[in-house]
Amino acid sequence: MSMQHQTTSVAPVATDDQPLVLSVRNLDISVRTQTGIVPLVQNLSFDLKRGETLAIAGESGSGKSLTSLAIMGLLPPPAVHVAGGEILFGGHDLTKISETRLQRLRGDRIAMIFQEPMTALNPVMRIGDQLTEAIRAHEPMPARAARTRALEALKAVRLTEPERRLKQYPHELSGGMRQRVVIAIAIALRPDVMIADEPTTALDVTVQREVLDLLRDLATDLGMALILITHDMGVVAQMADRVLVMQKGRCVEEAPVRSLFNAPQQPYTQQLLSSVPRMGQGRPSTVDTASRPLVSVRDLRVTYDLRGGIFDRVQARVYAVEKINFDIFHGETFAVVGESGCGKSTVARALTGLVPHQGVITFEGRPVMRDRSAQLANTRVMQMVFQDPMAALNGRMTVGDLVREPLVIHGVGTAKSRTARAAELFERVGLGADALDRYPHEFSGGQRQRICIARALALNPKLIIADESVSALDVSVQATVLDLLQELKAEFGMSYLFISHDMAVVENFADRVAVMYLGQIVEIGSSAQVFGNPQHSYTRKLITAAPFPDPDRPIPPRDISTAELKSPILPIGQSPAVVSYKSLGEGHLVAEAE
Amino acid sequence: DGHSGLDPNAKSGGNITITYKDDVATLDPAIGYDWQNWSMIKSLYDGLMDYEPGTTELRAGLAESYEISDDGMVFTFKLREGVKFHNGRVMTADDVKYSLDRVTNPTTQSPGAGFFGSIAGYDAISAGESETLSGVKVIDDLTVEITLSRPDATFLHVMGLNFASVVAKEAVEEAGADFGKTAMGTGAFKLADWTIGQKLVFEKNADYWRAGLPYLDSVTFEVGQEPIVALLRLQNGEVDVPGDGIPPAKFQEVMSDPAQAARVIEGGQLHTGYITLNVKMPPFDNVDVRKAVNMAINKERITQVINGRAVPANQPLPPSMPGYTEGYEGYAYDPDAAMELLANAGFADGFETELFVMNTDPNPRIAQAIQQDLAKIGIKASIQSLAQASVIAAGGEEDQAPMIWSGGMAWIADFPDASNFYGPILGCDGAVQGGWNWSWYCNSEADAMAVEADSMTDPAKVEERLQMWSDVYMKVMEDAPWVPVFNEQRYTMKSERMGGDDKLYVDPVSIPVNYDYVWVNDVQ
Amino acid sequence: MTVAETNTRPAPQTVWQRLKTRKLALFGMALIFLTLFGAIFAPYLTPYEPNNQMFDGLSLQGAPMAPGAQFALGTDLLGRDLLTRILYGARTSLIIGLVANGVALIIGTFVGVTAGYFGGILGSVLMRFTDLMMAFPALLLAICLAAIFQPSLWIVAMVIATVNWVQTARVLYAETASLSQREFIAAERTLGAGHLRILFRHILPHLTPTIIVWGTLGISTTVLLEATLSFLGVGVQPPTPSWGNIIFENQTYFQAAPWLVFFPGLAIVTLALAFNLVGDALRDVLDPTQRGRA
Amino acid sequence: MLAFIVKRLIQSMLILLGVTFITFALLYLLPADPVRQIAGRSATPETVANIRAQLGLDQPFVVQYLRYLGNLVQGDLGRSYLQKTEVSALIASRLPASLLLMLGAIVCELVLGITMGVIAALRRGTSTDNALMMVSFVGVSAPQFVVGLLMLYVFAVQLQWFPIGGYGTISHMVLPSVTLGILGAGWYSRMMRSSMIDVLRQDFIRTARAKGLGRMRVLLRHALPNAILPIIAMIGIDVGIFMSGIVVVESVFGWPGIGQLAWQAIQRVDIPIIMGVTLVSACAIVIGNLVADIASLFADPRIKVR
Ligand SMILES: Nc1ncnc2c1ncn2[C@@H]1O[C@H](COP(=O)(O)OP(=O)(O)OP(=O)(O)O)[C@@H](O)[C@H]1O
Ligand SMILES: Nc1ncnc2c1ncn2[C@@H]1O[C@H](COP(=O)(O)OP(=O)(O)OP(=O)(O)O)[C@@H](O)[C@H]1O
Ligand SMILES: [Mg+2]
Ligand SMILES: [Mg+2]
Ligand code: NI
Repeated sequence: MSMQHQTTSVAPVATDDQPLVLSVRNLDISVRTQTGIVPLVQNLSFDLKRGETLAIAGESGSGKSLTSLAIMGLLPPPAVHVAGGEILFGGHDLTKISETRLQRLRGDRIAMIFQEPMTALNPVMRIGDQLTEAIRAHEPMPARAARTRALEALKAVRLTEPERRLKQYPHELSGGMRQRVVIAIAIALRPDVMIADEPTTALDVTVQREVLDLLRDLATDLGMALILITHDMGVVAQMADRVLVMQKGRCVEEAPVRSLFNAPQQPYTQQLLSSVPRMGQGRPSTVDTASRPLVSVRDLRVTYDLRGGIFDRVQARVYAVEKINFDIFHGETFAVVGESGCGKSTVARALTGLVPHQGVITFEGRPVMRDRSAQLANTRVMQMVFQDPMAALNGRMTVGDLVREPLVIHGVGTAKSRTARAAELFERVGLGADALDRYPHEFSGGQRQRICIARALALNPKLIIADESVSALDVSVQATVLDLLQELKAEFGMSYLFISHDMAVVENFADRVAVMYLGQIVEIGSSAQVFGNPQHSYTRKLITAAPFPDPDRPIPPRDISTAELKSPILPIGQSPAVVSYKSLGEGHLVAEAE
Repeated sequence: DGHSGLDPNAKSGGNITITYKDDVATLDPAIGYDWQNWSMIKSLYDGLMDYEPGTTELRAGLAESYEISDDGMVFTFKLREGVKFHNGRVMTADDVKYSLDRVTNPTTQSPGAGFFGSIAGYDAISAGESETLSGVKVIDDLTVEITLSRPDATFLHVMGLNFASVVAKEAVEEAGADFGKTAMGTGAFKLADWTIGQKLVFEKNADYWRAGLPYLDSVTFEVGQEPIVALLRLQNGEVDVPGDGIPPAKFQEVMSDPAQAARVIEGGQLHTGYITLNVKMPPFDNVDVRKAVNMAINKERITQVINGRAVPANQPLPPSMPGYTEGYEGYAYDPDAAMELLANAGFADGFETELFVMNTDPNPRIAQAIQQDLAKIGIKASIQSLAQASVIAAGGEEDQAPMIWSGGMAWIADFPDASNFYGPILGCDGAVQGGWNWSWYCNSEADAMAVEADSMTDPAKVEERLQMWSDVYMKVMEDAPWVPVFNEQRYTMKSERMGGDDKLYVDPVSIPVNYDYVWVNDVQ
Repeated sequence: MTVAETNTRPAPQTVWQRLKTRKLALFGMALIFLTLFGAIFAPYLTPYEPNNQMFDGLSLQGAPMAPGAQFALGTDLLGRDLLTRILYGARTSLIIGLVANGVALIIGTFVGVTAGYFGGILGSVLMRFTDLMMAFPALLLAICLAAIFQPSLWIVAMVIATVNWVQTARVLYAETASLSQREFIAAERTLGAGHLRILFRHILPHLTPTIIVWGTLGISTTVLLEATLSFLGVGVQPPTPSWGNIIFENQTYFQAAPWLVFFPGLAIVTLALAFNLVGDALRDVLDPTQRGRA
Repeated sequence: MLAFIVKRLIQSMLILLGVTFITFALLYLLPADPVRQIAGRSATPETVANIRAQLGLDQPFVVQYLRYLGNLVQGDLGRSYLQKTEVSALIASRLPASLLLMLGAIVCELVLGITMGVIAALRRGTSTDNALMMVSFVGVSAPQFVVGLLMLYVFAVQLQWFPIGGYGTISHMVLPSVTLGILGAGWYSRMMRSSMIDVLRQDFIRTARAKGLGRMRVLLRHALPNAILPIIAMIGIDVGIFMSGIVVVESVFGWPGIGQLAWQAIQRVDIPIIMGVTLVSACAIVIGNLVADIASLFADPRIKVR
């Protein structure tokens, strides 16, 4: 079989005349809990035709993953089970047939790609083995032949140096590469149905773009039916033939992609579509850049030493942030965008004193120090909201304690006043005061992020650093959190340092934007300047790669130069060249091409 | 020689297996001084003197005959002709002298050097001033003359000790410091193989000078075996004699099974278990206190605790030792009288003290029995159960150990003579720092009597000498520095195939078995 | 703006209230209380003295008495009542199992957490020292220490503590090192929390499951180590009973007088098991994410 | 890799140096005098002094220690006080047996521990699980002497499946290995259980199942190699625990290893042997840890050599 021929992106074709491959009828999924049987998915039905791409969209926890797991027969036993309905595939009801027969179908006829590429692969097994194993499980063949097939599959997913990859372990590959490997495993046996559960959520925009292109190509080439699960309406718009929107375990609406986007019938669908941030020409900045900046960063440089050898000497250095300059003004939202690893978080860590830095950071004119008393002072005026609210909250404390924590640390108020303050903050971020003595895991992701925000607000800081604070949330929740941040800003006049890789969000939220690449700022300016008139090639690449939530908008031609992000790691003695800037006026600076 | 000692029923050939818990430390006759290697060395080496098998009767060994000068100061030994070392070389008088020089030379670090203190020139060699004993002279190849510096009635016994064994000089020199892991003597067996930590194999010396001996072709010693496991193996027919005896935990089981009990052999041994009372540490400096303690100990109960494998003792010497005072009652068990004595001594309310004991079973158990007896008369003794080395160290200090239970380190006679229970453990010589007289008892009168008794070398005066020793020990008992508790009996077991007189299995000198004389009945 | 979520969550419960609902934990606690009760009220529970070597406690041949009407669990080799000795022995064994083990746990936690949290030179020095202690044969160390300081119950407990902290330190070191990299610790820093607060309020609570596991498993280890020390003559000195030394004194009699080994052995296993049951339950109860699960 | 090993070896050397120092100091402080035992009961004080001087025990502590180290670097462990034999020879003749026993014990605890742990994890919450964990508990809490004797009695004396003690063939090895390994097996089964439960929850297990692999293959090829990682790291620690255990196990089974040598030496304060055995056991522990680290390195490609 040849999977070598490449097509440029082809808009999906509706395939009415194709035969049905999979049919889900009145599916019910329940979980057995101490309090009885709780339904998780109810009365779900849909059909899938050959070559068709069905997108399942909906908020987090609406039952998307469970549905796909049910099709695979992989619902986590024994608590979660199919309570009713049928899943028809190749004339059989998958909910009835035996585990051994299911095993034969899995991977061979129905394949699945899971959400998290970082953990979907066995960390202690070579890529090659993980691939050939899947092949040989269904088609007994000599190892050599399986290897050839594996290699073909890796080539099909356009992984560089496929031969070498076979011998590597998952941790040696980047997230995008791992996701390709997962896809390669899934397509190796040319399944009839492929289920992709949020295949790109964890990836950078540019990588996401490539993976989506790949999936589409494969679907067309192999005639696979694809179930694409996502909460990203941009992805839905560009990939799907038909869309099924789920909420709370039920199907809310099912429609061909164009009609859904153009004329959503149900209120939930309408809300979902309206909360999707859209990219346009940026927002003009209203910030007075002539005033004294709140924060001023000059020649900030952060390096991490990589040690090794017998005597644990420094052998190389990560130039995570290299001589960057920027100011944040009162009442401003300053955004930093860029791909994973470009140093965004490091900037935040340097500001909050979590890593030692070179260069000067001043806060209202006073330099920021790292000693204990300076730390206490800094943390009163500067707070941070982390990307993953679950990871940032100590799971063994009640959220009330967590929100009171900064007050206790800084000795503000009495026990009673602190509780009152916490309740007030909770009310402010839209949580009931009765939530105070629950634990973080008892909240949804959006709620947890509000808790983090409430905690950050506790000390009335002047600057809130939000490091990818909304990236992990689904669109509707993301929208509410962003709204909340806007409201708070209006209310308390605070400034934000907003770190994100999502161009659409940044465009809609930020006053000024800095684009980072390899530890340096390559373009900086107001949102209108950067998005309306992107000058640096990297900025443009980021903007075009972002999926656009409109099925009618043509998919941009694929950028063939899929150059990997260069490494910020240099051996001792070398240091990266510092870029110089060209001014386009009104504070719009662009790095000059080397 | 008068006794052939040969057993008319004996069959020649076969191999027996003996087990031991501890590894064999050394086979060097100058060094070996524990009851495990003692008998092994006995069958590998010979000395000028020897014992009748199974008895404490002296007989000539490598010496065909000996003469004692009238003053008892010069011993002239005539050696047997044609006795060969295991390497085939003929043993001569030079070897005898070399061996005695070697054992007394301090660089050999022999624990038995002190036994030869009566030989002229001992002091010089021990001080490192001389390399040879001036008192030992080679007259010709077959004659050795040993001159003493003082009369010593036990001298012939000393010459029967392992320490006096004749070793081949060339073998010692060749092996150097590792001589203890080899063997080169004239004994009935030669060392064929030694796998450290596992086993030793002794092979019959075909050229042995006692014709017809040994009966066995070989003896295998398996070491590192827990006694209780050894007995299981014996019951399984894999072992012939458990070297460590019948473990207490198995004793009852064995005795209650007639088939097994029939193969149990009981014998006395020259052993006394005692408690030392440190006469330099109050309140044991008071003789009444010591007597009270003597009366407080319920010896019957203690023997019961060790399953009756001992007989209560009332004096230092064991009953089978010549010089034992027949009819002496000792201090009878009488707690009331003991309390009275204590009260008279000013300890009506008793006192607190410590009892040191070696930490291997059954000693801590015996100590607890003693502790309970003492408690009955108001003495609160706390037990210090320590490693052997620590107990010995404490005993060697004047003010460390008020009471020591001697078990595990107790006196088993080196040779069957009454004097052997006195010198280092009751005499003034031993009551020094680092010495073995743990009661620190020093009675110059008794010491003088002891010296006098040991000077009575005239064979005609044997009875008189023994009486004198009896008096010495009675004097000791009057001062009560010890509580003699019991004389342990030996209980051992043999497999069905083992033949030979029972007394060979409880040989007082060659413990546990006199390998030279036993035989097996399953050879053709 | 979403409205505050209405929820029908039961009122917060105390640890005890939650522990109470677990049958196994209650069973474990009952066993522990039984042991404590036995240890404290030993004199009232038995007509015998622990050290009284009774005349009728031995047969004429000196054999111990089997369990029966007079001596419920039989007698030992000196004719002492075994039940009485086990009851009194509980005192020693509880002290060893709780105090020695507890001190070991504290040292181990201190060393492991300090090294793991602060890292750097202090961390390496502490961990190299731990390696050193690990390479040192524990038994020899215990023997030497116990021989140098005249053995007594408390010395023995301290000796056991000095050799038993090592593994805990190692395990906690690794865990603390990885915990310190977690984001919530960084978040805590950005709130201005000092080291002590982070250590006590945030790191330690996350280590409790591990500490509980090692603590409960350590109970039988320490009780047995005391027994080994007694056997080598450097443990609790006779005639003070401890469960361990009862076993060791009598172990060769496992065939002739099995009760002498079986009952104290049972006591050790039961106590360790009881603590383990409670520990397991406590671990779950203290972990808020386990709420409401079986 | 090589650099890593070299670095670890240098560290190990320092650890061993520390061990010799502590041991030497402890033995120096020990209230027992080996010379008295050497010289015997009938020795005069002069003889005692003479022997003390010959052994250099009259020197100050530092001199004694430095002399010991000097000899040590030349590979000389000294001579036993009481046996007069070279300590290195004594140890060399016994070490193989001990190492063999430890190897057997490691195999046995891994086999027992892993199987029990895996079964318990798969049957989580059932009575099988509870029973297995109970057994593992008894394994952790049972005194080895009693376990050993019991096994000997049941399997060797009564059933005659194995020889009653001794050394030589594989069948000799079974009972002592099991006895020594039972404690570790108890630990491992508990660790394995929780580690397995953890791993079975991971995403890649789901991936493996989605490939259509059979249960057994998922278990053996995917779950096990991951679940076993924390245990590999533990094996190093085990060697230390064995060192205490072999004293008992070797004596029960008549196994000619260094445990018995050590025990006798401690009883008699034969300092050169104690030093030698301590050093050897410290080496074994250090090497065990090193091997465990290297094994983890191979078992887990993610670990970066530092
Ligand atoms: N093993 C389980 N036991 C109990 N409830 C479960 C289990 N797995 C999932 N659920 C619940 O089922 C619901 C649907 O979960 P599912 O994973 O299908 O959501 P999803 O739509 O895929 O969400 P996301 O976008 O976050 O992946 C959620 O409310 C979740 O809490
Ligand atoms: N502790 C560290 N030691 C060594 N290198 C580090 C460390 N932390 C970060 N780095 C490296 O520094 C560079 C910048 O990291 P940083 O976390 O700032 O990136 P980022 O832009 O926030 O990426 P992401 O979007 O993935 O969060 C990356 O190459 C990263 O691998
Ligand atoms: Mg999902
Ligand atoms: Mg980041
Ligand atoms: Ni390498």
